[in-house]
Amino acid sequence: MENVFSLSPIDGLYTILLCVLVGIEVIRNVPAILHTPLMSGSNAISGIIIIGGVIQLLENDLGLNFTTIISCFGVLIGTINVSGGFFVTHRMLKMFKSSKN
Amino acid sequence: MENVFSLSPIDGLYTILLCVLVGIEVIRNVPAILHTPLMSGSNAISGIIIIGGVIQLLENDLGLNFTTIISCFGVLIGTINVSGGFFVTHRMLKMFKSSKN
Amino acid sequence: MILLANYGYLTATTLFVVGMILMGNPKKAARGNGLLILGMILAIISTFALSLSNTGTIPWNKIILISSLILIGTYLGRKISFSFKITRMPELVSLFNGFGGLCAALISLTGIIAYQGELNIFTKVILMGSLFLGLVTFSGSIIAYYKLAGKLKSKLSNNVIFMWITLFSCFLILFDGLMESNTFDFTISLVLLSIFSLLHGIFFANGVGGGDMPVLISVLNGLTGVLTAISGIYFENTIMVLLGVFVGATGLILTIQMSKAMNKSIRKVFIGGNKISKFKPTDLELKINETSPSSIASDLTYAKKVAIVPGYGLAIAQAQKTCLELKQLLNKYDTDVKFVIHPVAGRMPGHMNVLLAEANIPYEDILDLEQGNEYIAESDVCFVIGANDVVNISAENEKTSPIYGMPIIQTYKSEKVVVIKRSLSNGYADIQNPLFGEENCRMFFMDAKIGLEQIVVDLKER
Amino acid sequence: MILLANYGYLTATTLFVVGMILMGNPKKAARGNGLLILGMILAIISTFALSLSNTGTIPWNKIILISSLILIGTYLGRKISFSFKITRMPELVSLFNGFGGLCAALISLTGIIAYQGELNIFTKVILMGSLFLGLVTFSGSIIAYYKLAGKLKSKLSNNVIFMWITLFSCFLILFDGLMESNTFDFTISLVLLSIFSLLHGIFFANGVGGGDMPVLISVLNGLTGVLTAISGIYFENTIMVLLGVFVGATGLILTIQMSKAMNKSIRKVFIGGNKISKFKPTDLELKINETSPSSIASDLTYAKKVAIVPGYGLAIAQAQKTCLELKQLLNKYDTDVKFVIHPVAGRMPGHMNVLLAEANIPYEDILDLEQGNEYIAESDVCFVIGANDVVNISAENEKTSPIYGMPIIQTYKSEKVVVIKRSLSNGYADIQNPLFGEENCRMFFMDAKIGLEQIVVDLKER
Amino acid sequence: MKKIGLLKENNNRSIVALSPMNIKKLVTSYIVLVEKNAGIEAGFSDEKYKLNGAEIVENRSDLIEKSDLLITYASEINLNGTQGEKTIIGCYHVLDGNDIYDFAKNQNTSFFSLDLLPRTTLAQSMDILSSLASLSGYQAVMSGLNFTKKIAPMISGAGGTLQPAKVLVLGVGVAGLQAIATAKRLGAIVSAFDVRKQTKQEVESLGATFIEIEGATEDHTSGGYAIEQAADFNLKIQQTIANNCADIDLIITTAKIPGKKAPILITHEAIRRMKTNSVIVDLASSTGGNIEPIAHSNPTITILPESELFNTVGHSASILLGNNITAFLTYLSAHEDNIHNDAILSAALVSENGNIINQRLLNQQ
Amino acid sequence: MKKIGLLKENNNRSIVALSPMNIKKLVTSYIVLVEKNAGIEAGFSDEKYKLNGAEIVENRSDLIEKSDLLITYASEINLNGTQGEKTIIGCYHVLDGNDIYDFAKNQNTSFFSLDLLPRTTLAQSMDILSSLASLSGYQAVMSGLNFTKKIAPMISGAGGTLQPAKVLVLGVGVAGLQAIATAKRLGAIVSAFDVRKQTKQEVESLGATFIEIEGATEDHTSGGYAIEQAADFNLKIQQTIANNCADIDLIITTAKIPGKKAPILITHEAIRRMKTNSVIVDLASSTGGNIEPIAHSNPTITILPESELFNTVGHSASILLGNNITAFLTYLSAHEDNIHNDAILSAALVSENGNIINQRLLNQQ
Ligand SMILES: NC(=O)c1ccc[n+]([C@@H]2O[C@H](COP(=O)([O-])OP(=O)(O)OC[C@H]3O[C@@H](n4cnc5c(N)ncnc54)[C@H](OP(=O)(O)O)[C@@H]3O)[C@@H](O)[C@H]2O)c1
Ligand SMILES: NC(=O)c1ccc[n+]([C@@H]2O[C@H](COP(=O)([O-])OP(=O)(O)OC[C@H]3O[C@@H](n4cnc5c(N)ncnc54)[C@H](OP(=O)(O)O)[C@@H]3O)[C@@H](O)[C@H]2O)c1
Ligand SMILES: NC(=O)c1ccc[n+]([C@@H]2O[C@H](COP(=O)([O-])OP(=O)(O)OC[C@H]3O[C@@H](n4cnc5c(N)ncnc54)[C@H](O)[C@@H]3O)[C@@H](O)[C@H]2O)c1
Ligand SMILES: NC(=O)c1ccc[n+]([C@@H]2O[C@H](COP(=O)([O-])OP(=O)(O)OC[C@H]3O[C@@H](n4cnc5c(N)ncnc54)[C@H](O)[C@@H]3O)[C@@H](O)[C@H]2O)c1
Repeated sequence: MENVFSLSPIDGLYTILLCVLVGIEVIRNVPAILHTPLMSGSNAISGIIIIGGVIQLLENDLGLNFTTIISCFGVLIGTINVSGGFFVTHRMLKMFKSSKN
Repeated sequence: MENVFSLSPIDGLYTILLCVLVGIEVIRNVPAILHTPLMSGSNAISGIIIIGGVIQLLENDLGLNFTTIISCFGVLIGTINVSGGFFVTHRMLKMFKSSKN
Repeated sequence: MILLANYGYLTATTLFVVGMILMGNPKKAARGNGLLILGMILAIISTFALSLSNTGTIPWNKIILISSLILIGTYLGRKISFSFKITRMPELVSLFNGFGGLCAALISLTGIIAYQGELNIFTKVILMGSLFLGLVTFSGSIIAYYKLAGKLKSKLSNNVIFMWITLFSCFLILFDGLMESNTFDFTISLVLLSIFSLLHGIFFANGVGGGDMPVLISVLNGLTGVLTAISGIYFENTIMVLLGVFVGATGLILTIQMSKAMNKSIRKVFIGGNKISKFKPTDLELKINETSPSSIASDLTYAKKVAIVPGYGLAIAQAQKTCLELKQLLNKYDTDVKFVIHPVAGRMPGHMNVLLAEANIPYEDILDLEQGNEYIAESDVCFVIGANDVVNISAENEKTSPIYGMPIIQTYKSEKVVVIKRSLSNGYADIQNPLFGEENCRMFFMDAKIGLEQIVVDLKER
Repeated sequence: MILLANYGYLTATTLFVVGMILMGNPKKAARGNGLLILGMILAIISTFALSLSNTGTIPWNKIILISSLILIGTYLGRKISFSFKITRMPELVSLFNGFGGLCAALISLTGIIAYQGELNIFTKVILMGSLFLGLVTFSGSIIAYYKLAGKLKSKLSNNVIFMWITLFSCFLILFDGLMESNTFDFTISLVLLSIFSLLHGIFFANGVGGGDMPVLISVLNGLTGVLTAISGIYFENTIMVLLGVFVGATGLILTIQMSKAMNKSIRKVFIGGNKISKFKPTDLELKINETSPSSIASDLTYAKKVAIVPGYGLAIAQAQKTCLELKQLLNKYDTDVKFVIHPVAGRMPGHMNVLLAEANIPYEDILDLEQGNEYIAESDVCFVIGANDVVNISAENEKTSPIYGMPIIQTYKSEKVVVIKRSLSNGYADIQNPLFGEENCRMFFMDAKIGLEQIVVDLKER
Repeated sequence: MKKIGLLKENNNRSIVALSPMNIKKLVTSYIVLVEKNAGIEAGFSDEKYKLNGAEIVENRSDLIEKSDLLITYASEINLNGTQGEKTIIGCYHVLDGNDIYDFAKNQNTSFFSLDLLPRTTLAQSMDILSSLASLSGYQAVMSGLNFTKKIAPMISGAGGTLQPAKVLVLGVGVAGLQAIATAKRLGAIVSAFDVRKQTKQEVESLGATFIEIEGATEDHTSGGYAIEQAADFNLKIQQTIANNCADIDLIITTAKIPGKKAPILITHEAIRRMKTNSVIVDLASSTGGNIEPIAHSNPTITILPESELFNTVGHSASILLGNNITAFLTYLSAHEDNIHNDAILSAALVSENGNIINQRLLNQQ
Repeated sequence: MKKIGLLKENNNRSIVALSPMNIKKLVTSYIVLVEKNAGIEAGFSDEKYKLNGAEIVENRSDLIEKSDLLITYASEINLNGTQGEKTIIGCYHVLDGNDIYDFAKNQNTSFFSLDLLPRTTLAQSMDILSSLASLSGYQAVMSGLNFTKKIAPMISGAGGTLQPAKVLVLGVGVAGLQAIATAKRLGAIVSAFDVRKQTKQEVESLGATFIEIEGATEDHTSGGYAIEQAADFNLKIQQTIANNCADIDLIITTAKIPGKKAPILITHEAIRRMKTNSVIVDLASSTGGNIEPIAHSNPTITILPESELFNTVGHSASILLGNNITAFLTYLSAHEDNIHNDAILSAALVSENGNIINQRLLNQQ
């Protein structure tokens, strides 16, 4: 049980499988008025791709070369996606606050 | 990638976590008329515990001793749970077949 | 082979989860159940494969033994489940759940006995814990079964105390059994634990009111899931852990959902016992069976013919339009719905007509007393909405009743009567209505409009 | 440290999933969004930790660089998102999605360039594939953005053909790039691939009708998810894979849900292009903006004041009771709803009064022409249900119109006009209504009853 | 078999006490004689009665002579010179102090007046008062509106918007409730008042507004009826009504107190404030009416003192009336030996053998 | 400023052509003179007119003498000996062939009759026919029901269940539709028939049943009006109606064809089959009626030939009428220079300078 808690040799697949199912289930029954906020939220999540850029920046040498610039730009653009996504979602959701029921 | 497809050292936890979430999500938004069939279905699933009995029977020696009998009885009772559960669910669900919409 | 078995398990898990998802949709539920069955078969086969790959040889005798056990079990399960009327399905679920608990208890018992010496403390906790849980589930489910069947109505006044005492005892025994220097012999510990577990289950279940039974069953079902997961850890079997967790999670949510649907907190269901707080003191003590919107909804959908009896309460609640909605929803299930109007329902002649006309209920769906009583005799459910005097059976069978002799709507002729009103208080004539205590009568104490809306929401699939 | 980072990821995943679950509930959605933000922060920190534990030293310069990038990005994101009016949020989502795509493309480009020589074919496929997908998402989203903003309306007749050609080219280039004996220099391949990917995105998005934009955005969003998952495999990063898969799955379902809500198959949305099949030939070519029940539902909930204009179509569809339901639901959102009745709406004096009285809509919520027009001027949405002549703006601005001079309900004074009718066909006076082609007017072609019911279903949370 | 005689009403009423459908049921246990043209005003021809098994008798005194039970709503009956025991069943509103029923003084005569029935759930199927009050309430709206020169519903048309009529109902018994329901149906805005608290809920259950006035006295032993109010509370009622009637188009008053004069609800002052063309239908007029009885000061308003509006829907009224009386006959024959101990029968029995024995009537006198 | 003169109706009508509310608007551009007691029948006192800025004129001939525009619904007007140009605005149903409007032959007189307005969407705000037909339709139900001796809604009471009344509406124009709506409101079961196909949808939009008879001829250029039907189709209509009327309590006929005699829809045979106490309200009676004009064979049914039922709701009618006429006045003053080219004004103009110039009227003669 130490560092590794693995149930079976193909746990990765279980994980992905279940992840897909969760994703489907989460959205499936959402009232349509929330479609746009949800899309926006999940769009922001997909900005997790900046982690890739971060890893690239962290692992490569930091010279002022083409790749570094592209990576930096990528992370910047990606962050705009993430933060913008969250802010937009936030603004949309504020509308529901006044809902009484 | 061979036999083992594991994403990270703690995949087991991911799996359990996601499994709980799936379980919650699956039920959360179900119309109440399906509560009873669903309960019955999930009750049947929990009969998976007979696998434990099966393993015991498979792995222990098959003498006519106390444990064997108990195991056998366990598997029998468990199977009644499983099959009965499925049949009950089936009967309840048949009622919805005539639903027109 | 191991890999094959593991992929088998993976596929089985998928089948289970997808099956359960499908079961959440009335149109696909039947297919979902099919997937569950497939999953179960696959899981068992994979188990064979797994153990086979461990041992190397094919243990034919064992396989035959197990297969025949499974076949017999299947046969018995089928027989039992078809021997009950469809309206008694919830009882059956409860019964089967008890079997599941018993099975788990037996399996852990085997584990304990077989490896008595070799068990480390971790496995011991797991096994004894699952013995405890299994037996609680078993006895609890059986009690629930009898309560639902209406065969058990006794209420112990000190139930809660007994429940806690038995629980506490179980823990003591468990703890003691784990100690190196245990007071009891281990076998005695086991026996004691079993007894107290059974007792605890009984008190636990007995404390829950008749109307709350579905919640109890759901809790017990969730317990079975937890049990399965624990056993899975013991057997180091992924699918058992996963499905156990899964069932536990569904059980948890289902419990929450159900108690929400009943407008009660879970705490109230179990600790609060079965007091009906809104009781107005009455001369006669009626044995009231409460029910919930969701079970009314399922009663209504299972019915082929429904008679709705509106009364003055419908007018007060102004629930006429919701009535129409209910009717339309039920018509979709091929359920025939008619309104039966008693001549003196409401507070003026034609009071109910005004309401039903406002809701645009077609004249041909409105029956008067005579036609209505004929219809009710063939109906599966008679749904009384805010009526009281006009369905007061004392007019027929209590010579001393001030309304003795008045023709009433004979709701009791229906298979099942469901009444929605806010409390047990009396109607215009101010006399008690023994109908509410009848065996086939279920009460839902709620404002008619709110209550009907809850039922409608339940009926509406998304 | 690794373990810490991994548990960080695990926690982040939980936060994301739970956050998304909460977002499915209007009451808890805001809290859900908070969890998502937390998850994102945690994920980034964990990444730092992970890389740190790999290298051993703390690369301050890099951390500062990255942090400042993130800060700047956050600032820009905030600025952009607050610079748009609330009604333009969908455009913003589309824009940001494009950024996500671009980011992915850039990251894979870095990957390709940095390790150009060392790439095995598997990684090459992954990287070039994600370059392709990233750029398609980018250009597609940008087109969607402009279309939503109403700045782009051109429709190419051969759009579908171009879409397929560009797609095919991309595949050719990709395939060629993978070959040992590639025709093009690898850099050229990359450039070509980029160009064709961008083009493909443009044509892909352009083929989708204005009313179907939300579906398109959802698809593109799902694509970003797939992209992320692919990159995750490349970076061997669990959380990227998982969340990518997660976003992909949500995107898929959202797409299905949305096209269902619009009563269109997904195929029709993308391949069928934007034909309005029910068109009745008219003299004047109006530029119609179609909309869907779900977007009407969200328009209505975002509104503070809604004016409903009923017409003869409401009577034909007998949708008056659904109107009441809609009103009641909206009132729950603090939305003020009034009915504006034109003197000649319907086919007899008082036709609309009869309907609204039948639905029990209180007299104080019914406005006549004059009051109504004042109210509409302050309203956010004016919802026209089965009316035509009485909202025909040619009565005001076309001297030659046969009804020039008739006072009409001035729907155009509202922020947004939504019209529900079955087709573009004319009303009683048989003249075309230019309102339907106005910029702030959205059409929903559907029977009023069915359409309203769809909207009501959308509005009802469970 | 006993003989039932159905009389033609002779006080200008267009109803009949049994309909042909009732005859069908009654002929299984009685011989039914019907006076010629008894049902003609209510739309029941002699043929229909014959078809259902009744015998038509040309001459009224013949009929009276031959019958054991005489059925009528409230005809004058001349029993002079008749032979044998007679039971007379009708609805003579004996508490209102009229003397149409002088036949009650005859020897050999029992007289049941169904207006005396207790208002209990059990007696409801024989309750003529309810049946007819309900129709009167309906007609009060229908004919009252005709005098307002206005239509009831709101109409938004090309000629402008006509505002819905406003209706005020005073006294929410059976008639009042039906009036509310009818006016609501037609689209009017309805408000109502009664001294009995529980009527608030009843009014609201029909979608109308209740005007609340604090301080009413109620007697729960009065069997659902109202009782007389204190003088100062009456004043308060009158003032509140006067304050509320300025924009009312139609007032329907139904307030009665059994055996007492009807309370005055609408004063001189209230009438003065009412607007042109407004109408008051006073259904309580048979016991004095709810309107202050002085020459009123507003010539542009119409006051209709109506106590038997059900006559204008004689067909419907006769169906209900016939059913009620048939139910009573059935009950009577089942409890014949026990009349004096039966709550329902003893309450309705006015006189026996020429002696008034009804307790309520005696108490009143 | 021109002077408007509002006349008191002198043909036994209880309406008035302008209401005090209209005066308020008109006094900004006209001097308004009102004949004494002009509005009294409709519930508008002279004070109210004065309050809104009108001048009351005691003497009718004075008023006529002083005014430039004379406003009336359809009064007889004596212009003999008056001076100056007069414009007369009214609604004289000139196509129905009456000659109340002999003043039109006067020199110096223009005469607009608003019944001639085209039935277009634009003209609807001046459309008196629609406004009044709508009220007549409403009243047809209200007063027709009064004669059935029945109540309209279903009532299930202790006295048994009263079945809902059945109403049949023939001719589903403005009046017919309103009749359907009103009867439905009251809880009746309603069916209807018209020769114009599109009315099926209109009928169903009010929740009533449409009786379909195949084979009608329609003319889409007739501006929404029906045209005469072929003889054999008329026969078919009559038979279908006869087959459908046996259980109807109230028939309301409104079928008209502009400028023609109204079609016969209800035959002798149909009337024979109708049940006791049933009622026919014939709103088409001014142009001959929809009922076969022979002494009918069923004395138990009531036939009410009514063409101006709106008089019984004179207050409401006057409000609408006044609004319509005000709208016309506004339109007239905006298009005064262009009367002959304006579709609406030229259609309504009957005569100028003593010459009948209206095309439709001339075509007919
Ligand atoms: N039809 C007539 O002409 C007429 C006239 C006068 C009197 N009556 C008498 O009235 C009675 C009519 O019988 P009925 O059965 O219609 O009415 P009822 O016997 O008066 O009973 C009505 C019931 O509705 C319930 N209720 C009240 N408000 C409610 C709400 N908001 N939601 C749900 N339930 C509500 C009440 O119980 P809770 O408080 O527990 O909710 C009450 O027991 C008869 O006794 C009849 O004789 C009739
Ligand atoms: N009020 C009166 O007294 C009176 C009398 C006679 C004539 N009119 C005339 O009637 C007109 C009234 O104007 P209006 O705006 O109320 O009606 P309208 O102009 O006739 O338009 C009604 C619209 O409703 C739509 N519709 C029909 N069935 C529908 C359904 N089931 N669901 C949704 N939409 C449906 C039709 O379009 P689709 O076919 O595309 O769905 C139609 O364009 C005016 O021109 C007026 O002059 C009025
Ligand atoms: N049990 C039954 O089955 C049954 C049958 C019929 C009627 N009822 C009940 O009997 C009661 C009376 O019915 P009714 O219509 O014959 O009554 P009613 O004709 O005697 O009086 C009519 C109404 O006038 C009201 N009233 C009296 N004085 C008043 C005042 N000063 N101000 C305002 N209102 C005043 C009364 O409260 C009553 O509601 C009702 O409650 C009715 O529900 C019961
Ligand atoms: N454009 C507008 O704004 C406007 C205004 C008012 C009326 N209209 C339309 O004008 C039309 C006629 O209105 P109206 O009420 O003045 O008509 P009307 O009074 O001339 O006739 C009444 C009805 O009788 C029907 N009819 C004629 N012959 C018949 C027959 N043989 N059998 C059965 N029915 C027969 C007609 O179709 C018509 O519906 C309607 O369509 C109405 O909607 C339009």
